Amino acid sequence: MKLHEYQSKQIFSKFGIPIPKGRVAATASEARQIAEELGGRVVIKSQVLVGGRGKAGGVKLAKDPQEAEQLATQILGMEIKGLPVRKVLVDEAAAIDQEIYFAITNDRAAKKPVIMASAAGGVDIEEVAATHPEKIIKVHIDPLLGLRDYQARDIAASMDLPREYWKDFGTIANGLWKAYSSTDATLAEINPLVITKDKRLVALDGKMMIDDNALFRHSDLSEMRDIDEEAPAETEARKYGLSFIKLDGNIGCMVNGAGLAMTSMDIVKLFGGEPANFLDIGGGAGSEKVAAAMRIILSDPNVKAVLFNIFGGITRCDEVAKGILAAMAEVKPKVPMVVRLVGTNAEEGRQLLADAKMITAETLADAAKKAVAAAKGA
Amino acid sequence: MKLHEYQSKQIFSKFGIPIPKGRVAATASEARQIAEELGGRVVIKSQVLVGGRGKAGGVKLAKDPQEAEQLATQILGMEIKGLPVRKVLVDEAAAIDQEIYFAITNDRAAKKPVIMASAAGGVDIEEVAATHPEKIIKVHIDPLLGLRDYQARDIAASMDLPREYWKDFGTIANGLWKAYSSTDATLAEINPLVITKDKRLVALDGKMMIDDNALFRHSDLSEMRDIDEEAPAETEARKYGLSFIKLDGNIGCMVNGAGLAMTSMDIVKLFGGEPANFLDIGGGAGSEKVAAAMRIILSDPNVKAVLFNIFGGITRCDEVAKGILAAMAEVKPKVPMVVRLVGTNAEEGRQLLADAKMITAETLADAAKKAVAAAKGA
Amino acid sequence: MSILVDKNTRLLVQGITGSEGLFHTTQMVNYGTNVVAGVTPGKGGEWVLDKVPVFDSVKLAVEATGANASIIFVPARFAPDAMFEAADAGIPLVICITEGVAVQDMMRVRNYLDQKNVRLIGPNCPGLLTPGEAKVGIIPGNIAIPGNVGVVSRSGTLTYEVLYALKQVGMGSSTCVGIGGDPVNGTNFIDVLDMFEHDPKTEKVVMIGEIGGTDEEKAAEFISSKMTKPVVSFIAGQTAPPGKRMGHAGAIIEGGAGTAADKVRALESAGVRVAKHPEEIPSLLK
Amino acid sequence: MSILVDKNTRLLVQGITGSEGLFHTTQMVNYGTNVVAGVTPGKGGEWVLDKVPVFDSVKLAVEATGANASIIFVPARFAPDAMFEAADAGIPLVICITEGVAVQDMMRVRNYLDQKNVRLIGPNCPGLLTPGEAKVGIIPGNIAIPGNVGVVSRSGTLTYEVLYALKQVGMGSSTCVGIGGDPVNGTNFIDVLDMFEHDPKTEKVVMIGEIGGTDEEKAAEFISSKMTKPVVSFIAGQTAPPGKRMGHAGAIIEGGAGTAADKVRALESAGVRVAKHPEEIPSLLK
Repeated sequence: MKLHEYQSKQIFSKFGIPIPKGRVAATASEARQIAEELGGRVVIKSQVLVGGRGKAGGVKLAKDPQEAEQLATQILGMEIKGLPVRKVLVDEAAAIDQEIYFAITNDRAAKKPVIMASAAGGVDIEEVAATHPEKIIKVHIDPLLGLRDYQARDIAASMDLPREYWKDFGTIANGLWKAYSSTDATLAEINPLVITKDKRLVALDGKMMIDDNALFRHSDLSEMRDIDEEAPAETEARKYGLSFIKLDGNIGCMVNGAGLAMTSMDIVKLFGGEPANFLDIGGGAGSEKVAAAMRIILSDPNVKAVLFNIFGGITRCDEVAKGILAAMAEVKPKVPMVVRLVGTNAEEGRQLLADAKMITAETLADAAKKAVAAAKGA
Repeated sequence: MKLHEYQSKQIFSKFGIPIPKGRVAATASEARQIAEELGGRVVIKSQVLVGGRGKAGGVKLAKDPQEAEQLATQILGMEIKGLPVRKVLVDEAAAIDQEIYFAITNDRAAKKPVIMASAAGGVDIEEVAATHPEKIIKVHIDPLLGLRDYQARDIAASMDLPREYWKDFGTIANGLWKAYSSTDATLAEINPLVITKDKRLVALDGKMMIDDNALFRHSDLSEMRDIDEEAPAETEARKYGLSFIKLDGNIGCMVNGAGLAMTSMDIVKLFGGEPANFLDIGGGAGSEKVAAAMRIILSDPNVKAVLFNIFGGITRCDEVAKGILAAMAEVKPKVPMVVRLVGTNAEEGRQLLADAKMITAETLADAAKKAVAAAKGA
Repeated sequence: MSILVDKNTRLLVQGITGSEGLFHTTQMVNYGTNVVAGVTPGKGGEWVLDKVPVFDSVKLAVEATGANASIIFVPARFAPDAMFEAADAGIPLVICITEGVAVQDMMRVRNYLDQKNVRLIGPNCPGLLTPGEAKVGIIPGNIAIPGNVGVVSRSGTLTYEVLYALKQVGMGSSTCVGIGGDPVNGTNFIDVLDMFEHDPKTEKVVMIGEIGGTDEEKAAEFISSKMTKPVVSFIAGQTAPPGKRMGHAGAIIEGGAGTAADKVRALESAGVRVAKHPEEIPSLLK
Repeated sequence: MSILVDKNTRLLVQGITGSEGLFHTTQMVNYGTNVVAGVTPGKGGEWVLDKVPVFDSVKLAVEATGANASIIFVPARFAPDAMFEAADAGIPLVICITEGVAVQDMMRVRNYLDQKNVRLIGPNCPGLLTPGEAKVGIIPGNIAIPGNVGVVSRSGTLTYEVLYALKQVGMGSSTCVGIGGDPVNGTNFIDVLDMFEHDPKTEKVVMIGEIGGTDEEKAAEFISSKMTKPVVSFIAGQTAPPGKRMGHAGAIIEGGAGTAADKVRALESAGVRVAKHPEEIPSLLK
């Protein structure tokens, strides 16, 4: 789950990381009021859950409350990469001397959290990483021990951060580690962490991503989810524990297992079709979950055929069949359906579906070909 | 640092451990008021930092507010093992079915925290440990990982705790681990943890000890220290980082290092004297600390002679000498002083003390003999 | 011969009385796997299938039955504790089927289990199948036959497709290992490839990868430098959209690797034949 | 020969620019100890005594100087981090002089350093002295001469008394090890007794214990079962009052052991001669 900049920075602040003064606004007049409270120049920052908003014009500097209102009006009317801007963060503007990149994320290869830091922070950090990887400092954290103070100092020294900032940097590093570890984050990123002209370290921008699998122990964070930023189908899918991504094709896919779901898409494409979605019903899905999955697929008007590819293991084919039947009774679909059931309780599943007038397939390739043909014929 | 029962139980409660309803009172009328608020029978428990208060009559059951007031009057007038009772805890009385012992402490041999639990809890737990050690369950906790849920279940099972209590016991175990680890405790003990007749687990009594060396990160706990419970000399000693214990003899001892301090006491006794105190000025003591130590020793009217035994290592003998001189100028002592300085900067120290008319000694045995003789001659 | 599990494996099932645990215990027992014990806290003393004793803790189960491998079916929030419990009870091989374990939990688990030299398979994996000897997991037993092909896969159901496709043409496998697709898991491709390289029963290897991470790239290096046995592969996700990125940090940490095309290129450079779709694999093995 | 430190020890001083660190570095250098580097964060690039370079971190110091032992003089609240830093930088021998380290910190440190096979001496100890070769700690160098007596002690200044008493009668020591008196420390009596038993230069051993804990009792067992060299001992605290008890738990965990009388009894049963006071030790060694 991604958090907005303003949410991430609230968490940072809770753990002792200095952030600019500021508040979030949903209307231009609120933005003006915040700018009045702050005094001086302010930055109006669109709060959307995609990258590149600066380059898209979603971040602007205002010299006074009046300009803040004008710019907020303009930004609140924008769409960035297809997402409407519904909120802006109004922050006091900072006079910047240097931009530092500073993040903690998971290193899957090392099986440990890793700190990444660079004195060359800012919007071009990915380019720095690609062209000057030696400018990115990486330090692993022992997950049983946590970040050690000496590690923060080593990073500060490796970045050639002037010594006068080491102590504050240590506080920020410790705060970022706590923010990351106490929220089950997969990413806690400050970019940029700036040195201001009046010699303070401030987290000017922040980004956090929370491990969905850990939300059960963070009800406070779950409430931060911004469902306005999701396609309604994805919100619905998450409610049922389904993994769903909408795509542009016309063949709806319902598969168990992410690998097999991707493979099914690959084969549909290999045989000339275009998948309408990625949908993994996960392991051990019951009939209710399957029915929800089917409703979600059929809610897409582009879908001209549906491919069910279920290889039962922990998932039982009879449960899947029951879910399909339940959803069909409710939604009464008009598109052709190709179904392939193999593995655990496949026989029982096939019997349940025997009267449902579905196209059946034996192999994966056969199923994909039939789905492609059905979509074209429809 | 020892905490009172009521303080320990407040900490327990903060970490989700059920405790009886109740409050602390400094006067009998307060106790009556609390009893009125609680309704029903209450227990009046003296809050003193020594064990055995139950056997000393410091814990009484009151059937109504009036009796609560009477008993509180009586208990608030008591001394237990020399300590006056200044506060009582007024708790609702519980109907007890079973008493469990449950504690976390440090196992110095294993270098790990250890849980100890027994179905035979209550005041006689030490006797159980001595006569039926198999009835005490010990489980070590990995200090880098913390208590695991399965360990709490294993303990519950090993104690033959009925299964209906396993879940609540798990919550209590987790709470006790958090209480212990987040306060840098050296002991977090519930005795008894009771099963009430209405089938709840409640921490009826609690005891916590906090690592003095860790108080720098627990300012909230430092404030809980009850200096009323300490000899004023000990409070003064702690202020200067001195380790001081008052004893009954007449030879004041000032030594650097706990081992050498104990040895100095041992030798004083070996040669027929009685030490007036244990006093370790620690490693690297400066003159200010030494002067404070000397004032504390001389504040004891029993002291008839003072033995200084300083073997300089991290402590420098010249610093000690300066401290002695400073204190002598201030206090103008009238008792004889025997001083032995060896090791780091001993020569400089001896020169500083050359004019101070102190009895000097070369060996430890010699110093002890001279101090014993001086005390007898005085 | 086989790797990891065989007829002599004495298997413990953690979460044996839950609906998944019970269903798959039945399947494993029917397959002939030597399931010696189960654990469900609070249900010690019960029996499953009238033959498998249930204990309150792994320690008690190991003491009573000498179990030397454990399979975990408990819900995700309890799975880390189950893995710690198995490791602390001295079990050298732990297979965690559970899906959805939090990644910071898994980092702690993995680092702890490494200290104790415990081999962990999974989580979020289908487990192990040594056809004809032991099914330790949820791979349907009837889709594979004994043979000389070692199969290792990051994907669950996709593995079944491959085993099933092999069986259709009469090919069997020595052992099939589902290592799971989670970002932090217990066993990676290289570990299993090394075991297959040293397993006399295994003559050919199928490796099934997918997008994300760099395990396939590292496996390619290992194959080209250390392996003598032929390897055939398939990589899922060739048409997957870039998807939701992990901010800058994800890109930096993996250095731009992890796409299907990268993996296919690395594997082909290492002499691995990469199938276009899973059902093509048997013909590439011939 | 000697144990733990000798002329070839390349010593790093953590906290070298602090008042204690600087004072004792001077003493160590004057003694002839091979002090190759110091660490004080924020003071990298400076020099101490015009000859010892100061670095910002242990890692940098080790890279530049090949230091293979580190002595720690930093304040108690920073000492755990200093120990972790030394261990992570690959230093195999760490001596922590600092007094007053929190015990839960020490449990974490000790468990972590054990995983990394780092030998820790202390904390709250006087360090090591191999007379004539290396002084790594705060034991005054002029109170001991080279010889064949191995000395190990839980107490700081009491150790000095013993070394001093030995020197008065012309006896010298092979190595003197102050293990420190804290409840959780890095090295215990048995570790050092074992080293002395295998050290050709050591012919006799002095062990100085004190009340509390059960290390002396365990040492007695070790001496009676594993040691061939004669051991003389002294136990401090024979007249100490029972003191402040750790509630029930302290009594239960140590099972009533830990008094001076218990320790003396255990040692005498193991054939150890126990002195009545430290200055009696030389005569018992003859």
